[in-house]
Amino acid sequence: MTCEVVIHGSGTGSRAATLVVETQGGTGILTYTRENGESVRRAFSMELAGAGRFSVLVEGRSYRVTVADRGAIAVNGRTLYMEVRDPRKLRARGAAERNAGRQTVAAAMPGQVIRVLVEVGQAVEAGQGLIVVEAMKMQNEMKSPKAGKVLEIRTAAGAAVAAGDALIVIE
Amino acid sequence: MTCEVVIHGSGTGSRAATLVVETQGGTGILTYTRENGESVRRAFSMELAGAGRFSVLVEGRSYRVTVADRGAIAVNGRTLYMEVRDPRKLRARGAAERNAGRQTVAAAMPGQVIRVLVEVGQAVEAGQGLIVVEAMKMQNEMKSPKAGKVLEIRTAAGAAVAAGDALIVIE
Amino acid sequence: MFGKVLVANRGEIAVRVIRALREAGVRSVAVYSEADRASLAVQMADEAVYIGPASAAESYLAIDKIVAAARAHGAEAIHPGYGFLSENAEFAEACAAAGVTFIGPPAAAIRTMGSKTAARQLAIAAGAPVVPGTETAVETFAEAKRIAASLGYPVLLKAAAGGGGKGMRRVDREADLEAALRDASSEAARAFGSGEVYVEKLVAEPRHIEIQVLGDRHGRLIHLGERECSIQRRHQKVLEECPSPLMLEHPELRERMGAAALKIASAAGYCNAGTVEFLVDRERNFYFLEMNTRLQVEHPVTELVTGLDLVQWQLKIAAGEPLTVRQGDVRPDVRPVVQWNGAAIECRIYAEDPDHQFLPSPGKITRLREPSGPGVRVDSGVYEGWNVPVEYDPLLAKLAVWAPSRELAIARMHRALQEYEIGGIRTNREFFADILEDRDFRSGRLSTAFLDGFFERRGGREMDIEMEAVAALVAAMAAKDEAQRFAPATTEAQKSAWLEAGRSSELR
Amino acid sequence: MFGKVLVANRGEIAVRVIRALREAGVRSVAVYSEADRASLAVQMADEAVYIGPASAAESYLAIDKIVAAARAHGAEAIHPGYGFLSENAEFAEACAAAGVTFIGPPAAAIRTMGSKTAARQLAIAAGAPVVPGTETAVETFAEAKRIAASLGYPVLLKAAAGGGGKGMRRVDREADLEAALRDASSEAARAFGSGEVYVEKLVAEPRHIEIQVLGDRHGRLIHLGERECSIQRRHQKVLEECPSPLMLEHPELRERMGAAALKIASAAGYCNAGTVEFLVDRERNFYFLEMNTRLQVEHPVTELVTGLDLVQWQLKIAAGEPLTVRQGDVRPDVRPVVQWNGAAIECRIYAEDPDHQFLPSPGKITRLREPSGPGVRVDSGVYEGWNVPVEYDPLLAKLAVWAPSRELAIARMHRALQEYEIGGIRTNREFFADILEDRDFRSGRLSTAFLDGFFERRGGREMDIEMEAVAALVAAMAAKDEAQRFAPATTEAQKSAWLEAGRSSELR
Repeated sequence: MTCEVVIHGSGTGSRAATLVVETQGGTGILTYTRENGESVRRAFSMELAGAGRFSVLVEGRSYRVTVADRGAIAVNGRTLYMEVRDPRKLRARGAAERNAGRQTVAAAMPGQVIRVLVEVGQAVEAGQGLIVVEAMKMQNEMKSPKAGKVLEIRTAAGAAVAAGDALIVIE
Repeated sequence: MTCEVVIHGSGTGSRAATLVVETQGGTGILTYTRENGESVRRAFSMELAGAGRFSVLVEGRSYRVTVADRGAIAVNGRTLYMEVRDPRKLRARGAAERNAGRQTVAAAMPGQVIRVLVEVGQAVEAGQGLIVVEAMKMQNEMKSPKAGKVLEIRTAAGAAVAAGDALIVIE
Repeated sequence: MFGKVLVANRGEIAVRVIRALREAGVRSVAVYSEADRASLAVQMADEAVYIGPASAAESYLAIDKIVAAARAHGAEAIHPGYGFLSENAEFAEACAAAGVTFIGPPAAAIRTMGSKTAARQLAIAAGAPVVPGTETAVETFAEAKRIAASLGYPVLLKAAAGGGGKGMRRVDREADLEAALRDASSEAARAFGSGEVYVEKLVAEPRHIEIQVLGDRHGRLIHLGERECSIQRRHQKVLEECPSPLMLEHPELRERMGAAALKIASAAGYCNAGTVEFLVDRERNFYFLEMNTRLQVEHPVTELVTGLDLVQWQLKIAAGEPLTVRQGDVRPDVRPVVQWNGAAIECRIYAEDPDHQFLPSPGKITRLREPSGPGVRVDSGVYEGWNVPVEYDPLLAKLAVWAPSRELAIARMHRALQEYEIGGIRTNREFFADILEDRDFRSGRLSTAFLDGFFERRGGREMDIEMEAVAALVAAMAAKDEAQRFAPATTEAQKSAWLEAGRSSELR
Repeated sequence: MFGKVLVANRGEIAVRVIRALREAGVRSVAVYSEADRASLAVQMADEAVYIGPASAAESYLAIDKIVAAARAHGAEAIHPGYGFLSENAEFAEACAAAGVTFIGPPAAAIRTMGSKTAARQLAIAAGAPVVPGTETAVETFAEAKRIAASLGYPVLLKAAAGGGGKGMRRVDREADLEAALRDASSEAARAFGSGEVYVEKLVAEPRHIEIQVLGDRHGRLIHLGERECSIQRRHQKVLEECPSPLMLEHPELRERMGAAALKIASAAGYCNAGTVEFLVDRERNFYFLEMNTRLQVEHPVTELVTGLDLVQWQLKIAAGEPLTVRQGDVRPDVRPVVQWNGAAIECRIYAEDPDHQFLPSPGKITRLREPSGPGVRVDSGVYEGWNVPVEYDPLLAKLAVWAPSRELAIARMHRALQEYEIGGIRTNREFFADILEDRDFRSGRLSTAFLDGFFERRGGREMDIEMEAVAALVAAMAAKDEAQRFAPATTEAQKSAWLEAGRSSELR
């Protein structure tokens, strides 16, 4: 089994790696290679330990691994956000993203839209405030990712939004 | 909805009750009648509160109810073992049990058979030891439920048994 | 003692109070909004009353509904928790009018302390040090300019009716004063209904240290020592401890600040549990900041080091019982006396993302395993399967530890954070693990500006490649549901392989 | 301190020791049998080694495999936990021979205390009271008859090499002596490989009270007070507490028994943690029973009242560090001194069915929610989804509480037991709730015969009909998966209905 892994860092952007898993004489062997060429090859055993939890032993070292939704994998209490992708799909998607001239501003958290600060057709600066969302007594102002024009506003003041909902499209 | 409930007591045998659940104007109403005629009729609301847990409010009183397997229902931390049955099946089963002339001795706990104390064809007294099962460093001697003859031995020393497994049949 | 008490709150503090009531043999009544029907508090209470829609204004802040619920259920007293109506003098009065005991201080004390300027005046009159500044709200720009000049810049503008950082502005030079005054006043007017603003000297990089006080209705008043609460984000505490590392070096400071807190509480005619907050500057001068006239979120650290149960004492005091614990430095001869043993730390586990400006992260908790074992206490308001509502504060649970020393408490907290498993939403759990590893934190160099420097010191973390590989393995296997294939057939042969592997790894 | 320690045990005690190692900054190595590959201990340890099939003889009792694992993983020391190899002098010697520190007392002390007759002789020589009886095993029936007659019936026959009730017989009259002697001897031979039996006077309805001792390698030895362990089923403790209710009434007894325990431990050249067990009769005479040369299952109650971490002290002592805590009554001037604060209770949560002669109930834990909050500590070795193996002891977890007084500790334990949710297997959780409600337990009238009277006093329980109706409702709904249908539409109209219902229920 071979797969491409994308690790989403905190603020540092994403990076890719390749994982190969084989079986040799009943023992699992993994080979993990980062995009910078760093690589490890290890024998392992893996056991389900309750719903969403695995015990992984790697040459005598023990890892407690939990899986929550949205690709959050915690190893000994440290969380990594990762996606496992088919290598071909990854390339296609990257291309699509580069081709897009427009950008969508999505809700960073679920909540309620308090104010929309722009109008359709309005010119905006990069970093200009577009919309204010409130959740748990905290207000979050979403800013424009680039200079351009407001193409579409997909929500309105008072509306409830989920994290990731597209709110405004800038071109 | 109407159903027959059988509550398995600890040592005191089982007793039956009837539960009727209706809806009146969006509110649930339950009527619960014990076999001795005691009865309550109450408005309730019920909400799922995590897997296997319900919050039930009965006229302002709060009950935290958890459901584990094998019909174990815990209300505010007190467990009742109960079965919900279709009334007709219940009657049929009762009759079948009365008709049976033979009785099966089943394992009271999972474990390993240490010794079989009788042989097929042997006459036994009520209360005579038949078989010894060990689990968790404790030995349990299964006794004959009645005077009779050993009809069948379905296990052997050294065998692993699960709770409820039929071990010996007495006629 | 009361026979039945209503808990006018939600979340972990409602659970905390319900537990105390159960232990005291008192029936508990929970109130709940539409968002909280299946909350842990409702499940744990003996009784529960619906009080309105999710919006706090229509439920947890609705005085009439809560008082009506208490009367309908025959509750003799109401515990307000913290937040919501806990520091609302009108609520305390409404309780009294309805013949229900308010578990807290007299309404007059709440009212005095609710006004920052009134509280300052009271503290000054009581002889407690306050941050140099005006005693009342400033009336004109000219007055503000004159005062700021005499105090010396930087100064701080603060809302008289305020709290939580709203209506607050730091002003570094006279040129900025007029605009800041306008902004602060309009923000204060929006937030608190009063645009009154006063001027204080800015204390640079202060510690936030507070003193817990406890008084009965018969005039006995003691303090239970300090809590260091310097680690804050957006003017909200996230980690608290007792003793303060400062007190460990300067034990006399506890007595001095304790005495000042008692003067203030006494002048306010205070009873029940309350907290006097101070700023402490680099020269260990301390200044009265405000008094919180309620149970504090971080009360567990005081409970862990003193062995006193603050909620049980709140109940007893409200029921008219006398305080039987004495101040050891005043009456060392009369037992029991307040004693401080070991060290306690609390981390507030919030549904928020510390990697993205602490943005809230409400939603469904899909996985939850709480830590336990020696010296660990979890005060939680949530469970696996619970949907954390968007309408309220993001506090999920408080993880507190006790150990014989601060160093051991840090190690224990680190261990407990590692055991904690929360899935489905983002939390600040790992952020705390990083704080505990921080050099300045470990050496006790704390101030309210701690987090600014912390993020710089921490930088980006490099993940061990083997750990990352294991994460990728599980992600890939979980995705393909192939985990079973690699379950071990632990045979003697494999055992030898492990020993071999272990041996060879030792040789490397 | 060591850099890496191997934990030669399983279940909750392996987890307890691994937690202590993590807090001490020491790497931990777990060992596991085939049944324990996915155990909590393996998951929590830094490293893990397979040591054999599920059968304890081939895994947790296999000295060679465990010592080899320690060497292969570079562990400098081994913590044996309790049970298994913890009181095996040969194991301690094998560790020493392999250059690995055994975390426990010297092998010689283990060996002396492993023989009941040798231990008795040592106690007598040290001037500690023992139950009247023979100093050595009886050789002939004639000798036994003469001794029993001089002691007076009833007497107790006990295996010299034994423990746990095996090879033990109560004899009420001379006519029964010969048969009992034969039975006890053959049972002892089967269980311990030695048929040696000795005779003691039977102490009627004794309390079982033990003293915790702690000694370093430099000759310092202190006691940490008592644990009352009278509540037993099949000669195994199920609930323990500190202080003993007897000591609450007679505080001088702690000092007297503590002094006796120190005499015995000192005579044995003891160091590290150990426990001296006594029987106490109705006149408060106490008699040395045996010494357990290891950490005790019930050590948490001592930790909770003294604030000392026994496992951390075991590690430090084994690493050669000096004991810095003093006995307060001997050196009250030198801090820190042993102090006892408040009260602690522990309940051993077993996979067993108290309603059916405590039959074991191994199997899969389908549901698990552990209690927490103020004063609650859970030392657990299991998790939701774990399959409790049939091969080992049924102990799942230890629930311990601390509170300022015994009465409050009982209330807190009751609260915690109610919060505890364990599904899929039967446990003794509710049995403890019943004990806590028992009149004799609450008033502290305890003896090892407690449970006999308890079951009679308790009788059958009558279930409240409304609770039973609610259980039936959930059983029926869960069966039909109709729960959603009755989820509340919490409208204002319904709220009024609730208030109405609440009001009318008040009027009844």
